[in-house]
Amino acid sequence: MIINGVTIDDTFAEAFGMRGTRVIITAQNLKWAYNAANAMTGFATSVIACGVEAGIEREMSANETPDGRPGVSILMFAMGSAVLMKQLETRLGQCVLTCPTAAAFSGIDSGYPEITKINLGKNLRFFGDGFQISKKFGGKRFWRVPVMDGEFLTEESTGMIRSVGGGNFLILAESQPQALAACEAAIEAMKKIPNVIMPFPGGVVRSGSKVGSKYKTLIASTNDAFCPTLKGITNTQLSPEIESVMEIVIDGLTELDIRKATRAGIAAACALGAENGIKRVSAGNYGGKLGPYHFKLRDIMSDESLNDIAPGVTA
Amino acid sequence: MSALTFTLKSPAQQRIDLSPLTPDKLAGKSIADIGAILLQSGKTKLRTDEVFAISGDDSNGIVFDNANHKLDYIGSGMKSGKITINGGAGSYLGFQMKKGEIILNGDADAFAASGMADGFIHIKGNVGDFLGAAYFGERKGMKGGTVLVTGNAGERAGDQMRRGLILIEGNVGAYCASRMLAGTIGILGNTGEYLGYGMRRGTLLVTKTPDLHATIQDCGTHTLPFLNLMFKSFAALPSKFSKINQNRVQRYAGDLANDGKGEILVLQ
Amino acid sequence: MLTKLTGGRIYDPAHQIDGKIMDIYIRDGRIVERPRADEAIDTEYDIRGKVVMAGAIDMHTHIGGGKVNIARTMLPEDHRGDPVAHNEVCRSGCGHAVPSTLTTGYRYAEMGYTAGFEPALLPVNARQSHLEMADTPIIDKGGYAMIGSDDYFLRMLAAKKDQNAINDYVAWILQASQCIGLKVVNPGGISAFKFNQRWLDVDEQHVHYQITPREILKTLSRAVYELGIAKPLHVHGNNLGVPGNVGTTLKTMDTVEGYPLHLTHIQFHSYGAEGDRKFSSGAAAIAEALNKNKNISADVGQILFGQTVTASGDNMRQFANAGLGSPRKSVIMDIECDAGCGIVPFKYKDENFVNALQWAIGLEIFLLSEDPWRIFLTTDHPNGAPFTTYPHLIRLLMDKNFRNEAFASLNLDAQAMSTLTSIDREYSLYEIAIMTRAGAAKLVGLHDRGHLGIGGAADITVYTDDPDREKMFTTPDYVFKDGELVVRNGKVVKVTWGATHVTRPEFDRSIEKDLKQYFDKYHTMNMENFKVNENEIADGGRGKIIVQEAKGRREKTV
Amino acid sequence: MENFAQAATIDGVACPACGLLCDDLKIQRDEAGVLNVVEKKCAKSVAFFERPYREKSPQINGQPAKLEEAIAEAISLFKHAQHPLISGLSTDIYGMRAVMNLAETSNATIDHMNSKSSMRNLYVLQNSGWQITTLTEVRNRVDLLVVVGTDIVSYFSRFFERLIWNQESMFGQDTATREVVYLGGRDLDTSAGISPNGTKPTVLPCDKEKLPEVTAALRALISGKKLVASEVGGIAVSDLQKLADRLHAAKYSVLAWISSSLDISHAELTIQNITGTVEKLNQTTRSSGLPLSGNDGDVGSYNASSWISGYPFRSSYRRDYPDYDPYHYNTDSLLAEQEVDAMIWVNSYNPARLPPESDVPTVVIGHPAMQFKQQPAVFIPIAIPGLDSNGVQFRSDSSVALPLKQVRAASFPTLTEVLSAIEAGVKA
Repeated sequence: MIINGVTIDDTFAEAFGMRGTRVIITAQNLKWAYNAANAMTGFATSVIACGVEAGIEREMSANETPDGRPGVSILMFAMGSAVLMKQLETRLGQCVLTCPTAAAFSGIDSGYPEITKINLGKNLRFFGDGFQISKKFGGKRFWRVPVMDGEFLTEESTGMIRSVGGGNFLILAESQPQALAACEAAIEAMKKIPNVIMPFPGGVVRSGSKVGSKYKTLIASTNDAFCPTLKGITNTQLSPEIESVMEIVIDGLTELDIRKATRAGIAAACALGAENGIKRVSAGNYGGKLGPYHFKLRDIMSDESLNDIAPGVTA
Repeated sequence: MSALTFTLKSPAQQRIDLSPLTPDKLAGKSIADIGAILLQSGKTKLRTDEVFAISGDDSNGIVFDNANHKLDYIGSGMKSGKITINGGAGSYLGFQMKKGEIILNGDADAFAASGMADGFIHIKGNVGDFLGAAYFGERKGMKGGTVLVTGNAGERAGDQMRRGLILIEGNVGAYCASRMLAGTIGILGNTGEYLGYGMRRGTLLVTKTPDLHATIQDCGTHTLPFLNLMFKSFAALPSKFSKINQNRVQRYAGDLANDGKGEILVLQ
Repeated sequence: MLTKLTGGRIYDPAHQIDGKIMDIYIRDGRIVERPRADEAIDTEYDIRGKVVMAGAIDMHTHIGGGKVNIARTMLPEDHRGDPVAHNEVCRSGCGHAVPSTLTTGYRYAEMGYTAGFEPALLPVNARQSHLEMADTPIIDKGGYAMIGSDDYFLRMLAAKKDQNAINDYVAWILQASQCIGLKVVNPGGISAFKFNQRWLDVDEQHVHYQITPREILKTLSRAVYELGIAKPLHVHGNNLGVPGNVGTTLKTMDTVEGYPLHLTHIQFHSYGAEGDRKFSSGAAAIAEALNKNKNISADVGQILFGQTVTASGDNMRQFANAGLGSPRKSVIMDIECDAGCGIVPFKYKDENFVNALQWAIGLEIFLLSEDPWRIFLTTDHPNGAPFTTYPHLIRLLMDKNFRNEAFASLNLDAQAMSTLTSIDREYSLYEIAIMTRAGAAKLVGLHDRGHLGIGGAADITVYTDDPDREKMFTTPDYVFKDGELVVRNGKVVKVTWGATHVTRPEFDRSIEKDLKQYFDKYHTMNMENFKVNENEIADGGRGKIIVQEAKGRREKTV
Repeated sequence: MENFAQAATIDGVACPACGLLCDDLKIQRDEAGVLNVVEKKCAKSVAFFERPYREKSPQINGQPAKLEEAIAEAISLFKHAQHPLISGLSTDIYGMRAVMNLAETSNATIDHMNSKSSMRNLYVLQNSGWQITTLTEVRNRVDLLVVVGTDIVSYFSRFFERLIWNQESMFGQDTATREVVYLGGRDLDTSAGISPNGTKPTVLPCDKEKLPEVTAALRALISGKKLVASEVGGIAVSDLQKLADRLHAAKYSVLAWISSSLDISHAELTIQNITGTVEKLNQTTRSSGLPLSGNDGDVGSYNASSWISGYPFRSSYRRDYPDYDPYHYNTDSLLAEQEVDAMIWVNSYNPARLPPESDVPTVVIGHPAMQFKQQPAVFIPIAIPGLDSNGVQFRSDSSVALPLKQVRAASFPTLTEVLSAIEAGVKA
């Protein structure tokens, strides 16, 4: 399959089951909502060392949020529920409780077959030293914790669902600037897709990895088959003209969400086309042995139905 | 199907306990069965069909017509369905109600919603003392659900209230929210003396600056984001409360005699 | 009027009868010899295949007096859940945690009980206790006079008064309060609490009197013995409910230096402080000590899960526990420089670690105690559970599988701290008859009760043998009280009024001279009015007094 | 059997005219049965014992009638009532037992003439409980007495004489050094609070209607809270703080109140602030509440009712089992609503305690000296316990019940006899 001169490899991205959750953060204005959200999703690129993968999903207008203030929604993913809950509480406590005017609400209440309630502000309330106040509206419990700027308002819990992490594709280009430009285009397009985040810096990762290492203590190491400077000395996957490879990793609430994001991203990259040095799109996998989810690039790129906005994707 | 309707035949001298006549207890019963149910009144037990003319067949939606303040325990312990009362109701309306809906087109006597756990009660007239309070000896009053009073409420409304929402469009009598434990009471009208006396926790929302006793103290004027959530949750109510949209309040806290973590919010 | 119970299987441990088929004859309220062949039997009950025991005796149950009635008054919400309607025979009332007096009598009789003893009768409150017990129908009753924190006694002790003088005072107290036994609660502690002491162990000194619980226990147990009172000193020890109190309890056993001693609701005094939560079972140590010390008896005070109320004279400990109560309310009283009381409603929950372990500890004590003549079946009604749970408790003792199933549903951490399932013992009917009849009568000193011998009172219970022992003991076929059929198929068919058992050891009447001066100087009531007159109990024709023998002073001190 | 026709001096007589139930009275009786209180008298005991004995016959509609006729009339009124009420209930324990029996047999509701004040305490007992003490403890231990909203002596004349300024105490305390504080109330007679050595009590007056606020403030201060206000109900907060400090420093403080003198609505909430203060103090020192009541036999009445039915008065047997509703089962509203259609009013001790006026047919069984403004349907004079018959009465502190002794000859039936006869008729 070739789109606009770009070869789509006959391969698949191999993804894993994760636990995911969404939190809505509001504040007096977007600036402060972002301050909180950026802090909360900072250092959350990979579960390998960050515990969670997190990112900002989208902005929300005042009439979309529970408390009628502007905000952003963030998604957070982890390999297990325990670590997700722990990270959520820690990050909420350090990044939202602390942030002037910020409040936190559940972002998942319905629309998924199996939703597990997990603590949002439930334990943070104890920061209130007994002065905290609980309120229940519409069947949901909220906590008001007195803080120096007024009150920190947080919902008691949010929803956690089984979700998918590690969707990806690789952009192979003739130069580093060209690869990056294609990635930027892809990320711009993918940001419009709900229910997904691309957790790496700017949405892009350059340090694709393989499983294992010559060093016994490392579980992963550089994906030498895709490192352009090693073309001559490894079992390379790169043709001679490829000078730079970059990867976009996608975590999504469902498999379908990742498929949509993948399609939007590859399409945007391909729109730049071969004339801009974009040569191939590939994906990372482990031969299909490790991850239960396989995103076949060619299937995705031929599936027109993915262009539709699926029902129930509103945040 | 038409609503199962009980029309009071004549005013009773002694209060009548109507706790057996709830949608869940009458489900599947014939009019004859229902007519034979015994209702305590004074020292005697009256057949339901002695007291009421009975018509209709949908026990999920019960109507009491021609009702008055001698009819106690309407909707007591009810678990489902809807009761509409035209006229008045006696004491213990919705006593320890678990779920469902009660609409009263008239006034209710004392202890309405006492020990209520969940559900919705709309009293379109006035209500007597001890709205949402606890049964004697119990330490917790209303534990959940929503009570909307279009008219005035008597004294001690929300005594020992533990959870839930009481909204009163009219005035309240003395000692409103006494020993309140949690939950929310909103009052659009005037409040009586000793508002929030012995209040431990919970929120009182009032529109007029009340006279407060010394152990409830001013905490200043504030903009509280949670009020947005609260007023949003009122939006669907058939009440003036649905029109409020304002989150700037004067906050008083107390009662310091009783640990003092309750609040009285006066809308500015 | 001659009644014959024909062919029942008799369990009468007082006469070593263990399941023998025998006939019983009743005349004028007494068990009589087989009549001559020509004498007509007026009524015959064919009870072939049925189990027959003497009427059961609850030797420790809070059924009358100030704290019980405060508990009643303060729990309308509990009564509301168990209204008792009247019928043609019985008046109405309320049941559950602290039943009304009438209901108490009916429900005891309906379980085959024919006597119950109020174990903490405050002498200053004796009149009220007897009034309430007089309104408790069918069963016999009696009280243990509670002293040991009363100023008069503590003064005597502090002044090192001679044992004879103490004995005279004790005998006077029994007479004045119309009691059959003597009780001490948290020895010295109730008084110490009034001086703001929050803690008193066996060898700690009371700040005012400079005496220790050890001295109190030794002196009073000796007084009881020397006065020839059958009922050993009834002791609710120091440190009730405190983790680690097993040490206090073992020390308490030593204080009496061999004199008879009864440790009541010992379950509440058998706690270790091991484990992560610093709370563990001391049952093994307690049972071992009980097995070894033949002068010591105990009742268990088993807890069972559910809502109840704790009512105790021990206001020091009840004050400390008030915060644990549910619903959260309590009454704590200092009473007349004589005693105190504390009432705290309590809900025991099987998912609660401490409660679950308390349950297991009680059963461990039952099952590890070897001599059923010295261990008694109680829940310390209503403190551990209402007395109406006795049939359930009997089944727990008699049915290992049932017990183990119940254990398996407990708090897991508590299960890990208990060895209960390793105990295979199952009580026999004979042993149950000892605990609840013969042993209890012997302990209290009821010479004509608790057995089925000739001349004994015809307090008799007839059960249908049922492998479900709870069912069996809940619903006796027949209960006879003083020869009259009062219960049939577990329902009261006739209301009678039982007697009040007292004992009256002799004493030197001249002590009243000093007592009168003491009352006039310090008290707010007249000494003459402190004393409850026999006529007051017999008043209205519903009560009478049975004086049980006290065998005089044994070893007078010089 | 005592010969009441002989003159005698009787010692140790218990006086049921108030809840202190003093049993140290000495009474002289002459041959005609006229009584004189000769020792330990107070206005109430003199009024009680020295009121001349007069024969009086039962009445039907104000006309003299035979006892049997009066009972028959009472039976016919009571038997057919749809919701009968037995109220007043001023009697002793024996009388209460008969009340309970008749109440059950006739499916009646019961209420006491003092229930309005008794319930203030009972509501507290049933809701939070309390930590309280009794008269002998006060007499021997109190070092700081705080009297809330009353002077006590207007209700209980001998309170200070017997319990505060007693010469000797068990633990060697110099009773003259006891401190007395009057908190709240107006125009109180605080003279009894002056110590034998002349020390005047602290008086912090306020209107009764301000007591809820003042007691709340004291409790808050005791709990270490800071108040913004500088005065509460006219009392300087600094004075309340001094009182709080004294309470913390005292070894055995007693906070006394009289529920009938706290005649403000919802007074139980104020009492809960008093008992809450006591609870807080006991975290570090000893303190006790002292609820004073017991007049007209109210303490005995609710005790007997509680042990027989499970509930104090303001309960009912109109169902097949007792139920309890102190809000609705109160005499005034039952009469006002015409919820009850027949009433028996029992009043043994104080002839001034008349039944409330109403249209409901009323049978008064009570003190022979009662004079009516509204003639009851039936009036049956009865023997007065402690005067004309034996009895048992509970003291204010509920811990002590004392025998009441017949001290003179009388021809009146006892309440028990009258009620038992009515009960037999209702049952028939």
